[in-house]
Order: sequence, then structure tokens, then C-alpha cells
Amino acid sequence: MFKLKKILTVLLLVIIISILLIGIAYAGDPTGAQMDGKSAFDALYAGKSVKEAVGLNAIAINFVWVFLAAVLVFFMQAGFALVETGFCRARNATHVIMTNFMIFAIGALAYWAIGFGLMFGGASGVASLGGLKPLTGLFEIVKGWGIFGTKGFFLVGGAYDVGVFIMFLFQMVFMDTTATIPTGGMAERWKFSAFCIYGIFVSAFLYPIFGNWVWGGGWLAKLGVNLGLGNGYIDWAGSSVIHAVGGITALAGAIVLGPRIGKFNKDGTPNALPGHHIPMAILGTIILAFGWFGFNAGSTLAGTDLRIAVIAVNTMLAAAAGAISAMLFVWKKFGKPDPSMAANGMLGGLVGITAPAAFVNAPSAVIIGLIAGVLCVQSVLFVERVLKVDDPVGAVSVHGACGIWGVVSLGIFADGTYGAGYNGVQTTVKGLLYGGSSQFIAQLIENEKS
Amino acid sequence: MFKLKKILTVLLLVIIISILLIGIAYAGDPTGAQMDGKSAFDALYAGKSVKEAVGLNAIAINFVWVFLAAVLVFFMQAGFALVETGFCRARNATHVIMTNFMIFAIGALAYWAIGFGLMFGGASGVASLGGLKPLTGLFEIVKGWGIFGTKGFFLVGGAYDVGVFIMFLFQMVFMDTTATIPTGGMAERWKFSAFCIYGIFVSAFLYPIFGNWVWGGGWLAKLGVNLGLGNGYIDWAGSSVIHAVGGITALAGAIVLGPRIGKFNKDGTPNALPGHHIPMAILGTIILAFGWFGFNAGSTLAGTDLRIAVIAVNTMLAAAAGAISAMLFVWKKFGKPDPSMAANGMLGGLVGITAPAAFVNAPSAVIIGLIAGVLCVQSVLFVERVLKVDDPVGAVSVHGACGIWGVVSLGIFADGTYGAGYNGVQTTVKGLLYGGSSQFIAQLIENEKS
Amino acid sequence: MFKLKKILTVLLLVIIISILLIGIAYAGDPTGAQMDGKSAFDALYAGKSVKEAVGLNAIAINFVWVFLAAVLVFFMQAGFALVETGFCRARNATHVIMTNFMIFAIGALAYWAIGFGLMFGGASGVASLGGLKPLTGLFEIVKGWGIFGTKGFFLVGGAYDVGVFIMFLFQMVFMDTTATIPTGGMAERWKFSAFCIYGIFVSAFLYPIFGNWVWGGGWLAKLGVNLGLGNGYIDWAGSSVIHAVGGITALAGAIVLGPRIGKFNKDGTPNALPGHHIPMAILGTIILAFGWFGFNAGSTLAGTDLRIAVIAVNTMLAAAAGAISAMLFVWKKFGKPDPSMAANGMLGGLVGITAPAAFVNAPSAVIIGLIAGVLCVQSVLFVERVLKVDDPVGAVSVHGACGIWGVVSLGIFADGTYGAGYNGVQTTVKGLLYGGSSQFIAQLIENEKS
Amino acid sequence: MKKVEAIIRHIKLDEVKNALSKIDIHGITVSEVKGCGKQKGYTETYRGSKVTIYLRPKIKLEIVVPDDLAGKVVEVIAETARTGEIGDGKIFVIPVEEVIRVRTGEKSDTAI
Amino acid sequence: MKKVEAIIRHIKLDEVKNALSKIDIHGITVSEVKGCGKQKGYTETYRGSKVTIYLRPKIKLEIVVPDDLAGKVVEVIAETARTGEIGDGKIFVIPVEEVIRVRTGEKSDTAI
Amino acid sequence: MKKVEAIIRHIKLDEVKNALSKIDIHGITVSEVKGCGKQKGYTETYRGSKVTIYLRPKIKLEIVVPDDLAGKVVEVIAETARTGEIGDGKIFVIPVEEVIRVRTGEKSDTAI
Ligand SMILES: Nc1ncnc2c1ncn2[C@@H]1O[C@H](COP(=O)(O)OP(=O)(O)O)[C@@H](O)[C@H]1O
Ligand SMILES: Nc1ncnc2c1ncn2[C@@H]1O[C@H](COP(=O)(O)OP(=O)(O)O)[C@@H](O)[C@H]1O
Ligand SMILES: Nc1ncnc2c1ncn2[C@@H]1O[C@H](COP(=O)(O)OP(=O)(O)O)[C@@H](O)[C@H]1O
Repeated sequence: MFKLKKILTVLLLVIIISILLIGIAYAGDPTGAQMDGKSAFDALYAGKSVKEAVGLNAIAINFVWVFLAAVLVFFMQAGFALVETGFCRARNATHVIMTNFMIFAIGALAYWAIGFGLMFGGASGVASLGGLKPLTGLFEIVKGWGIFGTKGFFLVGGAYDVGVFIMFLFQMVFMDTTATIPTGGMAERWKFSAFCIYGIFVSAFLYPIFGNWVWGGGWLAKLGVNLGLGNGYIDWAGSSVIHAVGGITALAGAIVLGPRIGKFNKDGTPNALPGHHIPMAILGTIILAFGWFGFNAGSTLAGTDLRIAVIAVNTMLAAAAGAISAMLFVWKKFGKPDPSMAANGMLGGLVGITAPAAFVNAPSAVIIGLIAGVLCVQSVLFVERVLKVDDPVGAVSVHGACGIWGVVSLGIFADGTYGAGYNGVQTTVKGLLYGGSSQFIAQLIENEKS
Repeated sequence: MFKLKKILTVLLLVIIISILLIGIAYAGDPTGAQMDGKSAFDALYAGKSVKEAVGLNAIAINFVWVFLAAVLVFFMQAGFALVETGFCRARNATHVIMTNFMIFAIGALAYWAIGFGLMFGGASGVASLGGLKPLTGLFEIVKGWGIFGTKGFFLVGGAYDVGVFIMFLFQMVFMDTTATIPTGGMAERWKFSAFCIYGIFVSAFLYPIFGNWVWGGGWLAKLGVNLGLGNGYIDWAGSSVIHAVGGITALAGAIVLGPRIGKFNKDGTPNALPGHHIPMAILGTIILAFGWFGFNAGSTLAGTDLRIAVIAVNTMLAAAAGAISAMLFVWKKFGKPDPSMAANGMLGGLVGITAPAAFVNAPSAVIIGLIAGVLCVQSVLFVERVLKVDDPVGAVSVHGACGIWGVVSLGIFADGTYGAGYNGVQTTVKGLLYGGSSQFIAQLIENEKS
Repeated sequence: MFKLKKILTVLLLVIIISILLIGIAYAGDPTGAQMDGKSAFDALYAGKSVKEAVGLNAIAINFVWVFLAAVLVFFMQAGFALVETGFCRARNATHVIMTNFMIFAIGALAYWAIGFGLMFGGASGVASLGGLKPLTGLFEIVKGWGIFGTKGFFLVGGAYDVGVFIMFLFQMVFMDTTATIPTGGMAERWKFSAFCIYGIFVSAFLYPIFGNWVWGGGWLAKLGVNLGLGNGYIDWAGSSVIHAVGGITALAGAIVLGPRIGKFNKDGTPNALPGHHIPMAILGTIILAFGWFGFNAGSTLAGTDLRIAVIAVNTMLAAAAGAISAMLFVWKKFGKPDPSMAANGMLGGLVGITAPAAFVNAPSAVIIGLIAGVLCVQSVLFVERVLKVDDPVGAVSVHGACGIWGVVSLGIFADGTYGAGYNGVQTTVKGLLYGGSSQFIAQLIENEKS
Repeated sequence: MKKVEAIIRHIKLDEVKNALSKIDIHGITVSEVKGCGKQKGYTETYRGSKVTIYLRPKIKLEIVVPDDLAGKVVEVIAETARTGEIGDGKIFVIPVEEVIRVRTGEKSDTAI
Repeated sequence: MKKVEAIIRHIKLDEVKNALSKIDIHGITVSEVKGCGKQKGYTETYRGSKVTIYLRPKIKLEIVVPDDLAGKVVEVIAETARTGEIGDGKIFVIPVEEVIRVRTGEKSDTAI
Repeated sequence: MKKVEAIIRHIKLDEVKNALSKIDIHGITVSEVKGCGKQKGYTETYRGSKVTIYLRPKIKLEIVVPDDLAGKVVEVIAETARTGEIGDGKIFVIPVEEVIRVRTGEKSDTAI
């Protein structure tokens, strides 16, 4: 109690001083009204014209924007880790979170060395980040049909460039979400060393190559320019590139590894192996939703593109709708709402809206989310009861099924208000409901492939 | 060990290559010094004058700002969920976090369909976001005394507008914090279905209507213009609109539901039902403080308003002060510091500074926080011992008592350096200590109502 | 089930309405193309010239940037709290997280009252934030050899200034990480009251004084100008100021407090006292990495400095490299990867890159991280087996050893692409490998001191 | 000496403890167990699959007493722990041959 | 009456429970224990230090039955719980002098 | 055969275990229990309300041994687990009628 008294005395002192200080006249600039814009201009943009400085300000806004989005996406690692760990059994918790943790590290280095170059080595021309001029190497089998990029490996040489680095920052955390998804479907079963090999493979090759086709200027993106199919295959922030790829990999992995002991009875009926920490899984879900704002809205790569407002709102509405429809559907079907399914439903809604986020209006976002939530639950039951595959966290359903739905929904609901110039096609993106049947076909092409 | 060797070999390779690469001449633009501002201008602002582009840059800054604030506030859902779950008993953890999780989803859809329109349907004129021109429908009983808004439902028609969407994004997550607060006071007791109805009601009607009066241009906001009471009733970021409303709803709910079994003995003395996971609750508190930066500073709706620096610092200082005074007060009173009370104290400080954050100086913020911390502890004891109400997480005290204190403290400490133009009154906001007695009266009006 | 039906009906209604609404013609501005830049200019920058407005926009970008970085760093409190709590034993969890929680509050008030003034009271001249004109008081024993600052206490008078406040915001959360580090090394042992005294001392005096020498314009920073040693002692974001200071304090504390009961056998061999919640510790590690983006990139104090892209990428790569090398090293050495060591390794990589983050290229960042990871593991073993010191969370190794490595590595790897003007020296920062031997010497000076 | 083993409900623990105090019984060892008997389990659904929880959480008390007190202890527990609903629990009386107090090494009745 | 105490493996719990059901034994009390015996522990490393885990998690069943059923119960458990690997567990039979059903106060065999 | 049941302090577990190893006793079953006796509880405050913690965590050991070893085992435990402070615990010796090793079906002393 002796020390407590001392501490209390110090505190009292602080209070008294504070009270005295309240009255002190202020001589500073408490609102910023006296900020000297001219000196700031001269200090930051010495020797530039006003016009140039305005352009540079815009680029700075976009750098800050992409940075913000990137850290949000990075934080999704924590979300995945918690969802997967919470949905597993206590005894495997440490192993599961270890895979989730290391996949980031493994993926980061592999993507830096190889993946990024393969994916975006030919992606120059992103005006909002200053052009990405060094990334000029797209490998094409036939003119206009790119397969992979060839610049930017190890981020050295010409790629030691702020524009390239900010692009890398965002793309790298993006990639890591893909690599993380299948760890959920295979959770509680795989060996750590097998997992490491897997991680290198996905992040250095699998994801980057497919990613190049859609986002790096590869052939899928060019379906519009080359064949006149709408704006080419569009996947705004990765319903397919990230989620369907992740989900299908998870499915493949879960089949190969086989179910956990005790998951299925001899007659093939599934047993529940309840997750050990539902609050942890829900926390993870909220973190994922938090990061998803960066995921979807950040994909503009431009804070100066005010469409970010629409994208963010769509993302949120679809998430909410997915959670609600999944919850109600389970409630109706099994007599009780199930938190783990509601959480899956929210993620399903998020995955679903990921492809169309930028191209649809609010009511469409809600409908996309509602459908995704139900789809997600049905798919969980289907995977477990019909396919007899053991997917502890629902990765196949959340990312696979809803990912495909996301791409299709874009082909249906895109309302033609946005996307002029996307993939080099001058018209805006229009789905079936708004008369854009060719876009719908472009969207289906990917699903054929899967 | 076979695979480990392979992995090690790969790593070695990476190291060697890296070392070789260090020396590579760089040909890129590693600092951004060669960024071409003119091309960026032409690409992003084709055909605009420099002046227009500067205005658009400012709007972009504000969009990014509001987005940032909104995601921070969104993340507070996780904070509330953890605080409430941590303070409850283990067996109810899943149920408690389920309510916290679903309230977001329910609230989002209800607010989208109805609430936002009621609240901000007449809020046009926010210059920092481009004017919000479509929101022109305020319903007034008498000219100048608005009751609710009438535009923007479902975000369709004219409301399909980036300015409206960014406003919605921020306001929607704001709303959801209100809806979440009472779940704490009623934790461990209510039925899930009753909770759903409650969620729709609060987010579609209760909060939006009161919110309209204060922030949507309604009658409380117009006390200044109409009756000459200072700048009208002011609540910067919601000590009353969010917290007092939330806290009082929590009180009402807790009374209706009655205490948990075992909370009170037959003679009315309370038993402690210790929370099952204090670290979880503390994590939640830190997350809430993290989000609160967005909550208070974001309420400028403008990153170009440099006052954000003062607001953020005030928020942090009041939080710290609240935690310290609550901790010391408990230490002194019960002989030992109690982490759960220290956490409540920080939240109390945050709630307290929410109304005055933009209008006071640093020493005042500290004093407001110190008082809030003690108030919060006293209120917890009062609610439990005198009112005999069972509030597992202290929601009534943290949000209710400290929320009211926040509104009053604004009337006392506002120092007249900020707020010119607020609520349409041209003078700055001044509290009692700085000669602004009419502002003080305006502030008291709300408390009468409660 | 009665209520469920009602809820379902409401939902159905929403769906139907949504579908109808999809078709509604939009009359708003769904992409921002019609945003009126001129009105925005007139509203936000009334009466300013275009040039001034451009400068003010740049300042606003930087304010938003610093705010973003500050909240990220603030959130690191949660990371530290979780890492330390997870690595401790269950019975001490509440006590450990309580210290982590209160250190923020104590530090904030002490730094506000005293520390900030001592550290940055003479730091005026930060152009990106408008000059920080009020902070003009550096106390020097001999001209040019500053010891501490003398302005800005309590943030009153001239320091009631938005520029000063935003600087305080960032520096205050920075400081708190230092104060938090030693709590890990001393975890599970110290008394709460002793801890409080410690907190006040570190945040009001120890850290600010040393910080002044390096960042506040004090004598270490002036080694370049005064003695021609490169750009003077450089520590970008605090490998030494934050981490080495924190780590060494932790070591001292751990020695004074002695080991936990049962940590060492009579023959001096250590026992493992496994942490009680590894997933919690890993979550904490991810949160720390998340916050570290703000820590390192934010230290530009300018979003308009596009080097932020390089800094952020370097930070991420070093983190990944540290985790991988630590994991593989442990795997090789003990036959099994150890999650707690992998997590320490990531933090070691982050600490290591903290000093050189802005000055090195990507391959160097990877190498710095790889070395830090191994160093971190070796140091843990050394501290435990040779020094016989009980450091439950590895604070001494992660922060102390890797912190020193960080400062040295800057002297080796800085590639001369950045840093012109840093500490008042006009050349860029060059390390040994790029011919900058004098910089290398400046870097060693600090290590002598420690 | 006898060991009285009682399986009771969680919510009755405090009451039983107090009732035993009143007849001067202080030495008690308590553990968490799960049990089934007449009381049936219940089923939940988790992600659409049924989970049958057939073991209910219970509290087990172990109280070693001199022979003559055993009857009284059994009686007190039985009365205090009763709710009349299925699942109230069981009491078993088991012979004990020797008791030792670790602290002093005392044996038999004086050690209890 | 006898109390049959069986230490078995976690994974055998459900099977044993079902097997007992079949011979109409429903009253069971279950607890989590740890044990060692022939089965050796294993070592792990944590942050470079060795940790020896010599206690393995096991399940303890307690089943009180009338004298004549004890043999049957022991037999059923022994057969069902057997895997043949070291660590299968043990069964102990202990005399019980009295049984009381808390709910009704019934005693002896009728109370089981 | 006898079952030796010992309630001891957590911190004594390793020592007791080692001491028993030395006299060649390897079969042990351990569980977490809580107990009260001479040792009084303590009170804490939580949010201003008093919480009395009257049950202290203890470790329970169960060791079944042939009749002739029981005395030795009791002695070893009592000596090793002693600190001399209140709360050291108790040891109970209980008769066991039969022991079966699940793995082999062996019975009696050979099964221990
Ligand atoms: N024969 C038994 N052997 C061991 N424990 C038993 C036995 N019968 C009941 N129990 C324990 O007592 C608890 C209550 O038994 P139950 O039959 O449900 O209560 P009641 O006898 O009041 O109907 C069970 O959960 C179980 O732990
Ligand atoms: N003598 C004993 N006293 C008490 N418990 C024992 C004894 N022997 C074995 N056990 C319990 O039985 C479990 C299995 O014993 P173990 O000797 O490993 O199996 P097995 O006899 O099949 O080789 C142990 O973990 C322990 O809990
Ligand atoms: N009569 C008893 N029956 C069952 N367990 C007992 C009995 N007496 C003591 N115990 C157990 O032994 C532990 C230590 O008893 P206590 O009386 O505090 O120690 P000591 O005898 O060394 O003073 C208690 O916590 C309780 O678990």
C-alpha cells in the first residue's frame, strides 16, 4: 500500500496541473487553419509545376490507399488462422495454427522469388500507381494470348521501383489468402513437411499462373478484346482466382488425405466433430470481414476511384445477407441456429460478392449474399453427405461453391454503371439482367475449366 | 527428414541468389523521385482543370479517410464480442458471441432498408464528401423542426451515389455499435429469437430517429439556430446518440429479463459471477480503443480537416486516464486492482470523450477521462447494489452513465477553438469554463429527456 | 418457432423488394464521375490559391497517413499482450495481460506530461506535417550536441497545435511499445505496484532521453553533421531506440527478479515451462506484424514519400524470412519445428529490419531477416543455458539481440538509394557493402554504449 | 472408516458443502465428472450432423469419515442434494482401511 | 455391491458405453484422468528444452453394480476396451457397502 | 490388493512419482481434484463483490498394489509429499477385490 500512495500522489499532481493548464492561452494552431500550404508545397514538391504536384498528390493518395488495403488483407491471415483453429479439435489447435502461420512466411518468399514475376511481369500500365513501367514482359504463345509474365523476379533491377513494390505489397498478401484457404480443408491431418512443399508450389506456380490469365493481362482477360465477349472474363477481387482456386485445391487435398478418424461411421453417415472454440472462430470471421474491405475495395488500386464507396458497401451488405440467410436456413432446417454455419454464411456472402463487388448495385449485393449463404450451407451438407469428404472448416463450400457463384453472379447482375475500359474494352460491364449476355458467357468459361 | 533436407536446399539456393542479387544495379525508381505527375494527372483527371483536380483530390482524401474510419469502427464489433464473451461464464460463451455476431448482420440489412433513410434522408450538404446532394428529404412537423428523413431507403435511385454510399458505410457501422451495446447488459439470458426482433427494431427505428434529431438535421441539432442555444445540442461522435441510448436500452433490457440465477442472494446482496476469460475481455477492450480512433476522429468525415489530430489524441488520453482512475479507485477501495474494472474504466473514458472529443484541449480530455473512470466504477456498484440490476459486462455504467457525462462535459470544457459553422451556427463551441453557458443548457436538454 | 416465422416473413419481404429495386433507374452518381471538384475546392479551400491548396492536400495526406500508422502501432499493444499471455502459464494469464494493458495507460499519461517534451521538444522542421513550428526548445550542453527537449509538455500553449498533436499521436504509441517489451521478460514474477513505478520511469524519462539523442535532434543524430560519420547514427524506426532499449531493460529486469520457481534445476539445467496457449501467442504475433507495417512505413511521417512501398515490402519480407529461418533451424537442431520459436523468429526478423527498413533493397531485407531468425533462436538458447536467465517470452533475444543486429545490418546493407538529407547530411545512406564505411562506424557507436 | 462418494448436481455443491460444515465435516475432495443413468442424453446439431450428448456434467464428492459418522453424512447429502428430478445422483459408501495425514503422519480416525 | 473402476483409452469410451447398454447397465460415472504404467512417456522439445510427458490421458469409468453382475461387467469392459497394445488400462473391483439414490432416498440394490 | 488414494499438492507430483519409481511402482492414475479440510479458503473481489474460493486445487493419485506393498507405498508418499504446512493432503487405503489387465485379461497380483 506504500507504493499505491505514491502513485496516487503522482496522479493527484497530474490532476491539479491539468486543471491549471486548462486555462492556458493557446498560441499554436489547434485547427490547422494557419497551416502554410505554400511552404509545404515548396518543401515537398520543390521545382514541380502545380499540375505535376496534383498528379503526384493523386499518386500519393493511391499509395496510401493500396497500403491500407494491403495491411487489411494481410490481417486476414489472423482471421483464417482463428477460423480454422476454432473449428478444429483442441488437440490439433497448435498444429493447425502453425500451418496458418507458416504459410504466410513460405508464400511470401516464394512469391517474391518467382510467383510475382510470373503473375505480373507483364502488367505495366496501371496509371493510378504511376504506370508500373518496368513490368513489360508478358510471355504469349500467340500474339494477344498471354500465359505468364517474365519480369520482376526477386524485385531487383528495374523492379526496384516504388510502383512495382506497392503493387507487390498488395498482390503478395492477396496471394497468401489463396494459399491459406486449403489449409482449412486439410486441417488436422497433414504432415508439416508435406504442407511446406504444398505452400511453395501454390505460391510460386499454381496461383500466379492462373492469376496471370485473369489479372496479369493473360488470355482470359483478353477474351473481350480478342473474341468480343463482353469485357473479357472478369473477376473483380478474386471469387475465382483466389477463392474457387483455393476451394478446389482444398477439395482435392481433403480427398487425398481422407477423412479424420471417427468422422464417418462404417455406414458412411457423418459424425459431428465439434470445433473446440466457437468464439475463436467467430472472432476470426469478423477479422476476415474486416480485411475483406481492403480485399474488395482495395482492388481498385486507386483511392481516387470513388467507386470504392460502392464496393465497400456492397461487400458489407453481402456479408450481412450471407450470415442471415445461412442462419435462418439452418434454423428452419434443423430447428436451431448454428453459429458455425452463420459464420460460414457470412464468409460465403463475402466470397460471393468478391467477383461482382464493383459492378453491381446494393439490392443485387444483398441478393447475391442471400443466395451465397444458402448455397454455402447446402454445399456443406452435400460435401459431407454425398461426396463423403471431410472438410472441417467448410473451406470447399465457402470458397469453392460460393466462389463460382460469385463469378456467375457478376454475369447476371452487373448493372453497366462501371468498368468502362476494364480489360481494354471501352463499354461498361453489363450482366444478363441488363442485357449483357456476352459477358455472361465469358463468365461461364472459367467454370467450365474448373 | 528427407523433405526437410529438400526444403533446406531450396532455402540455401534462395540465400545464395539473394546475395548475388544485392549487387545488381537498379534501374527502377526506388524512391519515387522519377514519378511522372503529369501523366498521372492526365490519366486520372483527363479534361479537368487543375483547380477541379485539387478539389477532387481533396474528396478522394476524404473518401479514403472515411473508409479507414469505417473499417476501424466495423472492427469494434469484434471488440464488443470479446468483451462481452470474456465477461460471461464459459457455458454461455457461444450464445453471447452469437448475438454479438448476428447483430451486425441484422442491423446492416435493417439499416440499409429503413434506418439510414430515416436518419440521414435529409442530411445533404456535407461538403467534404461532395455534398450528398441526393439526401434532400427531411420530414418536419413545423418548419425547422425535423423529425426524420425520407430519402435513401435501400440505397436505390438517386441514392445510388458514391457520396451517399460512403456516408452509409460510416453510419452503418456506427449504428451497429449502438445495437451491440445492450447485448452486453442482457447477456447470458435472452432468447435468440427475441434478440433478433430487438435487433431489427433498434437498427431500423429507435436509433435512426434519435440520430436524426442530433445528426441528421433534426430538431435537437437546430436548438442553436432556432432558439439561440449555443451551437444547438452537440454530441460529436455519439456519447448520447450511441452510448447513452445503448446504455439505457441495456438497463431496460436487464430489468425486464431479471438477473441471472445465483446473481443475488435472498437478502439482495450480489454474488460475483466471475467472467470466464479475462484476457479475452482485455483483448476486446484494446480492439475497442483501436476502433475508437476511427469512431471519434472519423466523425469529421474529412481527412482534410486537420483537427483529426487533436481528436485522436484526446481520445487516447481520455482512454488512458479512465483506465488509470478506475484501477486506482478500485485498488484504494477494495485493496487490489481489478482488471475487469480497469478495462471498464478505459471504455468509460472513451465513452466520456466521445461527445467532446473535437472541442476540448488535452488537459480537459485527461480530466474528462479521469472522472469517467471513477464514475464508471461507482455506477457499476450502484447498479448492482442499489438498483439490484444484473449487468454482466457493465454496459449500463460504461455506456449509459459515462455517455451522459460525456455530453455534459462538452458543455463544461469546450474551449472555443473549434466548431465554427457546426449545426449552422457561426461561432465556435464554448462550454461553461469558457463562458458558454447557453451551450451548457443545450447539452442538458438531452439528459432531461433520457 | 412462431418468431422464426415472423423473421422469415420479414426476410422474404426484403428479398422481394430487393428484386424489384434492382431495376430502378439510377439517378445518382454511382462512380463519382459527376463529382464537382470546383465546389469542393471552394468549400474546403475557400480563399486559397491553387498552389496553397495543393500543399494543404499534401499535408492532409500526410496527416491521414500518420493517423493510419499510429492506429496500427497502437494495435501492437494487443499483439504484445497476446504473445506474452500465450507464452505464460495459465494461472498467471490474467496478471500478465493486466500489466500489458495498464502499461499503455500509464505510459500515455506520463509521456503526455513529461516524456514527449523531453524527446521532441526541439524537433521542429518536419516539413511533411507542416513544420512542427512550436517545438523549438532543444537543450544542448555544447552547441550542436543536444541532450533533451524543453517544449511541448502537457501539450499546452504553443503545443496546442495540430502538427504537434499528430506527431504526439504517433510518437506516443511508438513509445508504448518500448515500455511493453520488458513486461515480457519479467512476466509471471513482478508485483503490480513495482510494475507501475517502472512504467512511469520508462515512459517519462528513460525512453524519451535516449530517443531524443537519436530522433529528436540530439547528439547521436548529429554524428554525421558534427563528425562526418555518414548520416550520423541512424535507426529508421527503432531497432535500437525501441527494441534494444526494451530488450536490455528486459534482461536487467529478468536478472533482478530471478527465474520462476521450477525454471532451473539444482544443476542449472533449464526446464521447459510451456506456454499455456500457443494459438493466442501466434495471433499476437500476426497482430504485431500487422502493426509493424505502420511502425516502419509510418516512420516516414509522410504518405507523400513513396518510399513507403519499399519499406513496407522490406518489412514483410524480413518477417517471413525470420520465421522461416528460425523454424528450419529449430527443426534441424531439435528434430521438430517449434511454433513458439517460429513466432519468435518472425518477430526477430521484424525487429532486425526496423532500423534498415528504408535504406535497403529486397534481397538484403530477406538476408537480414534470415540472419535475425537464426540469431533469435541462438540467443534464446544462450540466455537460458549460458546466462541462466529466465525470459518466458524471449523478449531479450527478440528485441535485444535482433535489435542490435538491425542497427549493424543498416551499416552493412544500406544501398545508397535513399536518405539524402537525413539528419541534415546531403548524401544518401550507404553501408559497408556499398562503400559507406563511415556510416558503419556511426552504427557501431550505439552498440558500444549498450 | 468409510469413504462416502456422492455424485451430485453442480448447482447443489455450495449447499451440500454448507450443510456438511454444520455437522462439522470439513475434509472434502471434489472433482468434475460426467455421468449417465436414468437421465437420458440430448442431441444437438452441429453443422447439420447430430451430436448426442449422453453424459451430463456432475460433481463428485469424496468424504472420508469415521464409521459412526457415515450414516449422518449420507443422510445430510441425500437431503440437501435432492431436487426430486431425474439426475439427482447417487451416494456410495466404501470401506477404508487406513487413513494417513501427510503433514503429520498421524493415522486412523485422528487423521481424518 | 461392487464398484467396478476401469481405466481405459479415450477412443474406447463410446464402444464400452454401448456394450454396457446391451447388458442393461446404464448408470456410469466418467472422469478424465492421466496415467502411467507399462506404457512409457515421450519427450517433446519446447524452445530447446526437453519436456517429458510421462502421463498419458485416460478415461476412468466407475460403475456400481449388484454383486452378481460385477463379473459380467468386468468381462464386457475388458473385451471391448482391448486393443492389445500397451496402455489398454486396468479394471479394479472394489467393495461397496451401501448405495443411496439421492432423488428418492432408496437404498441398496434397488438404488443402483 | 489395496488401492492407495493420495491427495497431494501439485508441486509434489513429480517428486512423489520419482520416489515411487525407485521402489518399482509404475502403475499410477492421476487426476485433478479440489479440496478443503483444515486449510481455509481465501476471498477475492471481482467487480466489487466478494468471491470466496474455499476449494484449493489438489492432485489425486490412485495406485493399486499387492497387500504387502501398501504400507511401503503409503510411507513413501507421506514422506515425499510432506511440507509440514496445512494442506499437505491425506492418504486413504481401500480394499480391492480384483484387478484385471485389459490388454491380456490377466487377473489379480500379476495384473497390477
Ligand atoms: N450405477 C452407477 N454407478 C456409477 N455412477 C452412477 C450409477 N448410477 C448413477 N450414477 C451417477 O449418478 C448420476 C445420476 O444418475 P441418474 O440415474 O441420472 O439419477 P437418478 O438416480 O436421480 O435418476 C449419473 O449421471 C451418474 O454419474
Ligand atoms: N497399479 C496401478 N494402479 C493404478 N492405476 C494403474 C495401475 N496400473 C496401470 N494403471 C492405469 O492404467 C493405465 C494403463 O496401464 P499400462 O500399464 O500402461 O497398460 P497395460 O497394462 O495395458 O500395459 C495407466 O495409464 C494407469 O492410468
Ligand atoms: N476427510 C477427508 N475426506 C476426503 N478428503 C479429504 C479429507 N480431509 C482432507 N481431504 C483432502 O486433503 C486435502 C488437504 O487437507 P487439509 O486438511 O487441508 O490438510 P492437512 O491435513 O495437511 O492440514 C484437502 O484439500 C482435501 O482434498
